[in-house]
Amino acid sequence: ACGTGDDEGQDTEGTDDTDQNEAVDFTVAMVTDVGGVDDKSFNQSAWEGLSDFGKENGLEEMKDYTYAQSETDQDYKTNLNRLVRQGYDLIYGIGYLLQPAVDEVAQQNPDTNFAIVDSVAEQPNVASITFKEHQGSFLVGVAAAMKTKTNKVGFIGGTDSDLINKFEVGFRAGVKSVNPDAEVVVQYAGGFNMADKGKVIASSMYNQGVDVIYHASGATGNGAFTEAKDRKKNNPDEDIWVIGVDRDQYEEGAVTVDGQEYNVTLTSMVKRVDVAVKDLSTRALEGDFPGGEILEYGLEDNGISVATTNEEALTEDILHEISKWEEQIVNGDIEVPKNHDELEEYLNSL
Amino acid sequence: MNLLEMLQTMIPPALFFAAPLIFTALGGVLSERSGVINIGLEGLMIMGAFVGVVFNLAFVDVFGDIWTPWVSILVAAFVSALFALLHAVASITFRADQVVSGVAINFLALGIGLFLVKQWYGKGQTDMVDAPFYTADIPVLSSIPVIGPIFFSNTYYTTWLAIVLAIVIYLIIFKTPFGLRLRSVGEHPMAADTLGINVVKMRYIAVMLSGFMGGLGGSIYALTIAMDFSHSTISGQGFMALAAMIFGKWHPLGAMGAALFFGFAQSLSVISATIPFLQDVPQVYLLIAPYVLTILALAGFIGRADAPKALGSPYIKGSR
Amino acid sequence: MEYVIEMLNIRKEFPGIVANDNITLQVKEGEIHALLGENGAGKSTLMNVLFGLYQPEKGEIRVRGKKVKITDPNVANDLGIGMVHQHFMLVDTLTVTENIILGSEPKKYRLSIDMKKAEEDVRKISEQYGLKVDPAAKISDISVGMQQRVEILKTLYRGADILIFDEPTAVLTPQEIQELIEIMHNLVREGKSIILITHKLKEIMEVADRCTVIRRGRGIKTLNIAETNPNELASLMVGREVSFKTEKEPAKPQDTILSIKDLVVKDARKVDMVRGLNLDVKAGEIVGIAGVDGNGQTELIEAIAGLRPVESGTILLNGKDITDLPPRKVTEAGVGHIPQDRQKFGLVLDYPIGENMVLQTYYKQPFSKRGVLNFKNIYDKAKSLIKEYDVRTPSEFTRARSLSGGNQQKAIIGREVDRSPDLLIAAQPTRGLDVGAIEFIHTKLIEERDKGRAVLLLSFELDEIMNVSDRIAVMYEGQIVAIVKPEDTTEEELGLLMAGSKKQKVGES
Amino acid sequence: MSSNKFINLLVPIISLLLGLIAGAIIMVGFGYNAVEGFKALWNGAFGDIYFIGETVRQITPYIFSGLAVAFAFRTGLFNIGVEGQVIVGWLAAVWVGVAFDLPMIVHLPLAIAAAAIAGAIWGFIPGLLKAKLRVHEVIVTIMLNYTALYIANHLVRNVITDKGDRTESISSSASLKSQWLMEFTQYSTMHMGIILALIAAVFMWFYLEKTTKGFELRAVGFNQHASKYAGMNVEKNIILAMVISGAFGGLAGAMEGLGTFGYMSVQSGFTNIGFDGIAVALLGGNTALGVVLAAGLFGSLKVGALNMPVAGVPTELVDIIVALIIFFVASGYIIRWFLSRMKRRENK
Ligand SMILES: Nc1ncnc2c1ncn2[C@@H]1O[C@H](COP(=O)(O)OP(=O)(O)OP(=O)(O)O)[C@@H](O)[C@H]1O
Ligand SMILES: Nc1ncnc2c1ncn2[C@@H]1O[C@H](COP(=O)(O)OP(=O)(O)OP(=O)(O)O)[C@@H](O)[C@H]1O
Ligand SMILES: [Mg+2]
Ligand SMILES: [Mg+2]
Repeated sequence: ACGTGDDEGQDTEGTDDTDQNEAVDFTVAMVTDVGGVDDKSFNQSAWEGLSDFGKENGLEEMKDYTYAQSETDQDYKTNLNRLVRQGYDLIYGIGYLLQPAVDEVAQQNPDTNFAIVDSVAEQPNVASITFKEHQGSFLVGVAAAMKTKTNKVGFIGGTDSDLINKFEVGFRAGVKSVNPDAEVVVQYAGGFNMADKGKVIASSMYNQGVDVIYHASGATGNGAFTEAKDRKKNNPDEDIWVIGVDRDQYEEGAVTVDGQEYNVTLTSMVKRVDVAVKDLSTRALEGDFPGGEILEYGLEDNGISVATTNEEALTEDILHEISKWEEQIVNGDIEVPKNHDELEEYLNSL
Repeated sequence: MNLLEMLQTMIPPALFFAAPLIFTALGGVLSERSGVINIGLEGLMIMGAFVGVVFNLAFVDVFGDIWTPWVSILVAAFVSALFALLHAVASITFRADQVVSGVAINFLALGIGLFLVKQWYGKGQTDMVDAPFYTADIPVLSSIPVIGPIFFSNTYYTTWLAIVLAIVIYLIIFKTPFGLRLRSVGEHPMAADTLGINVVKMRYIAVMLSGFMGGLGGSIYALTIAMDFSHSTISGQGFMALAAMIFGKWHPLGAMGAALFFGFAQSLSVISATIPFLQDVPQVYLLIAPYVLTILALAGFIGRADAPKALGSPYIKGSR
Repeated sequence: MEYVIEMLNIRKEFPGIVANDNITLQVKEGEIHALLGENGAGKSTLMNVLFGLYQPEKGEIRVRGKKVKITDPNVANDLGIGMVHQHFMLVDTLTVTENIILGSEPKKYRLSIDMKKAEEDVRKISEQYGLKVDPAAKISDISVGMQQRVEILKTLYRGADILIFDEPTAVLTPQEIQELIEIMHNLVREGKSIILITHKLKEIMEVADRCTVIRRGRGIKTLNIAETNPNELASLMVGREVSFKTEKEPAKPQDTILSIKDLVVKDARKVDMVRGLNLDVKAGEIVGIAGVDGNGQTELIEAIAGLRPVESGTILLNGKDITDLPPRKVTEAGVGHIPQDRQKFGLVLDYPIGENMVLQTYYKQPFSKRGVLNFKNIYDKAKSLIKEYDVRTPSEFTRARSLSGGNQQKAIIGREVDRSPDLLIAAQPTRGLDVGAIEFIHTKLIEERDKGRAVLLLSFELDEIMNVSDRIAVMYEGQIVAIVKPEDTTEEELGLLMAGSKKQKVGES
Repeated sequence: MSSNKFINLLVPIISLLLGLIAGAIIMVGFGYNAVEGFKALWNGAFGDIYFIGETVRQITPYIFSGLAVAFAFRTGLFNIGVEGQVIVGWLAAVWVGVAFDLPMIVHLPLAIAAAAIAGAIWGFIPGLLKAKLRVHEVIVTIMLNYTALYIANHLVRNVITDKGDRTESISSSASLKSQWLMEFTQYSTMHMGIILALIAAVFMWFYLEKTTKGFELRAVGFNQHASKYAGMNVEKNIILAMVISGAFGGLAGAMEGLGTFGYMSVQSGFTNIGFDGIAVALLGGNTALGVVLAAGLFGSLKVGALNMPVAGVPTELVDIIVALIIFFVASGYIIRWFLSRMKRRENK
């Protein structure tokens, strides 16, 4: 809101009528979930995608493209409706929490197009964007399995929910595929804002001999990073790792010991909400809005990727192994499990 | 795992979990012993976390890796003490309902924190700090057999600061003139007044000290656990500290014990998940265990506790 | 420099009332100066002005001839003025020593309290003035009399030589009163001056040198005690003649209403306080319980009222067993109870006085119907009771808290008597009241008796016991050790019985 | 007397104004347009019938949670556990809403009753512990908040659904939604719950102020000794107070479960309805009417705040304004003091 240095819209005042040559007649908005637009996570990523799209098409920020922030679950519908009433052509609901709200509001406003991220709403005027997090999780599982020396890796989840299960299941499948003997310790914190609990869990896992932890738990994961960095600080030789989620969490893993820089972030499972949002917006602009469809972004369309920022930790071997599996997934040789039932099947088939 | 190993894995997390609660609960003890309810502990922690993180980020280049966290918590404590002044003015001078004023403190801290973060960083949360606290082995003490590895290895200095402060505050409250006056003001302000004790001044000091301690608690939470500041950094810890204070019967050492109990219960529930015969127990039992344990402990053997008698009532000269 | 204290033409207003209207009070060095006046006459207010708790609107205060402005208690302390307040200013949770040194603590290492020295100091002054206390005891664990000594020690510890006692004897037992009088004499001998507020004329006659009488906020007269008598004092104060001995016909006892057999009751600390007590009270008589405080009187009464569990034994009311019934059932069985601690038990201070008048009957017709209160009937009732019992209150809607203690007491008595219970228990019903109010209450009790009710009176005032009772049951160590008739005994004999020295059985009359 | 009433009315209004002025100063101080900011706030709350609907919807659970806190307060108990009671009430209502297929006349009341009962049970526990063992209700209710959250999540996931993130939507026969209301408010989420909330407020007023039970509850709140002396059962009254308070909390949950949402999802944190209820109750002076008014203020500010970014003002600012308003209302004494001074000067 506050002074994003975007001078493009300034030269003309009455932008209602397009004097700008390249500007198009299309408005788009998004509603965040309670994380807020700048959560350094998928809300922010969505906004980046939308901003990119807006700038490329000469739209005015906070006018032709905008966002509405939700403080509580109750705000979703209110925000969606407000944007509908302001006449936006396409409105995104970011996050599975908004699914019921998008579903209902879309039904009541058949003339507006909607999109829901991370969930599915079966309405003719809603495009559902989901991600194949299990694929990405599978690949970071591969990395973990390659990296572990103790044959024990860990997973910390936020709440025990369908979405987070997808991460867990993909991760476990990935680990077992490479290293059937490795043990995966799983624990759910019970929430996404419990850094203290995250730290206790990470501490307990490392104490048990886990040396790589994958977290899908928002700010709870901060506790895992803290614990790992602390151990690194005390014993730089100890090989312990955290795998980030949603975006590249390399920054979170940086720690300096006696002037020497280390990083405990092995890799991150990156979800490119920006790519999906930009992609879908462009299609809508071009009159090709995929209403009623489910768009599943995965490895193949860059909707999911694995961060490779930590070049030191991700050795050739690991990178090689990752791309090997990635290829198989993209080819369809491997169907990565999405839930516990599929995981069982998958593990039995190994 | 043998018992020793078990304790070794269980105690350190219990300690770092408890530390911020100890500081804040001690603040609560000081305020309530003077007769001012402080339900704003959550807000004071938020303020502390906010200032601690922002200061740390801004001044790490000035004070370096070692001193920045210490200076940060000190600054956070002072700013929170000033912030608590609002509660003091409202509830002591303006005779506001102390609970209402405390609730306002909670709203205000979060509002100010998030608003300023947005102003200064242009986003919803700060970056992660580069100079947090790290654990260390406490010299000498950590080499004591058995006890050393359990309590004094891989521990934060701030945890021990919390425990030392609990003892110090115990001594202040029960052994010094200041403490005697503080208690008298919380029990029978008029009696104190007739002896020439400045009730209003004592209460201001106590509330500001509670701000100081809450600020320490919040900033230490941020700099040992969360590392950044966002809307969810402090979410309920202040209320847990409030519970610890009551659990501990408004006694500094009791409050410390209660906070350690919470920490231990959390640690226990996390560790339990890894114990083979408990692995098939539904997670929910382990999640609620710390809270249910607390209730059982209270019902079972802690029993009643009496709050300071004048708690919650403004002191108005010449009325009874 | 004849006067240590001169309060000249003091005026103090409270919203809607002039508490002190041009009062002048002059206290000579080394005298005991009594201050006398009805409940609410403005005595406490005047003393609070002297002690710096209130600021007067008009008037001048001189201490030892010098004009002073006493802005807060600190100034008073510095001037050597100490006050023992009507409602004790003691912190229950602290020890005796802590209460005494509070605010001027001896220090050790400049930081911590030198508790040893403090206790030593306390012991020293307590010996010097003959005020025996246990320096390490907690206030909540010691008797009222002991608490009062602590209050006095507080002022002495600060070196006060002008002492204000605001109704110190209202809460004391006769023995404690004697001790206090002794203490006051000691203090004067040590060169202190004392201002004494009390409603008991006997005490004034006994200790005071001079007396200032005030009425409705105005100073009436200052007299030399040697030149006056109780009757004059009383009529000056009330503005009419007062009779001290309540007139009554001989009792005509009928059937037994209350019958207690082998009763055993424990106190909060699980100590037996009532130990196998037997007592009968008949319709149409007033039985007074005499005894030194702490001999199980409180526990006995609370047990009858259902407020305290009974260990063993039975309590019969009209032949019906009411042992261990809950308070509501006891009330409904026909017991009325004027509790000893009126503010703790007798009233919901934050309720209007009107609603306090139906505290036990609110759930009955006509005050409610099918669970819904009928406020008109409640307040109508309250209004008539307020009138009948002369409860001085701005209105029936005034919160009970802002009534004076005396008026609170009258309200409770009105409420209990009006229910016309078969048994009326009156525990210290006149504590802290002025002579006019006492006369009124005694008359009411006797009226009830004459209507054929049984009255059980608990009082630490032997005067009152002798005056009102038809039979006196002496209670000692949890038992009734003697039953005597007032006309057959003397205060001295009673005193001996109460001390447990003469354990003789007096047959039921 | 009448001038007293006038002042009683004036004080909260002045507090509100002072809070808004303080907010304006902050906005201007940080370079925002205060007029635009407040316009956006107003429009976001009352701009048209749709927003009014949303505001009413927001007010509805606040009334209930405010009543819950206030009711306990009036009996001398501090119920910080309304949050937990909201959660269990929400869960129970939705559970009944999805599990049965009944005619509306049975189904809706049943679902509402389930919420009230669930909340009542959640209030019963601290009430019982307080009455029988004198355990401080503040700790127990804080602990029960977390317990409710985790248990509800567990039940949603493992019992009501088969590993789902949220329950199915309740049958329409258990819904508080009304087609008519929705259309009237241009598809706002407003539902019939507001009527229940107002009824509840009237109930609380009547029950506390006009009935013998209320007489007892308030007496126990003021002085337990005198209440016992007067023949009231103190323990029973403490439990009853917490049970009724909890039931109000549960009903706040029903408003979410049967009205606003129509389902329950796995909660990643507290709803805050219960915690905000503390502020609402205290702002409203713990009286029924006060709670309704305070809930109105609170709800309007919260919903209006969502629109403030339209004027470029961050929503967080509203939290600051809300806090300041609470401060000023709480500090009514000082405002009274000023008013009476002004009046006295006038008189002289
Ligand atoms: N704090 C106060 N606020 C308002 N009015 C007061 C206050 N204190 C005293 N008064 C008024 O002043 C009058 C005198 O009260 P005061 O306490 O001096 O009486 P008193 O002579 O000590 O009576 P008692 O014998 O009952 O102790 C009372 O009638 C009361 O109405
Ligand atoms: N806060 C107050 N507001 C109004 N009046 C008050 C207040 N506090 C005390 N008073 C008045 O002060 C007077 C006497 O107060 P005081 O404290 O001396 O009463 P008390 O000693 O309990 O009564 P008593 O001596 O009759 O047993 C009463 O008449 C009462 O109305
Ligand atoms: Mg008096
Ligand atoms: Mg008096």
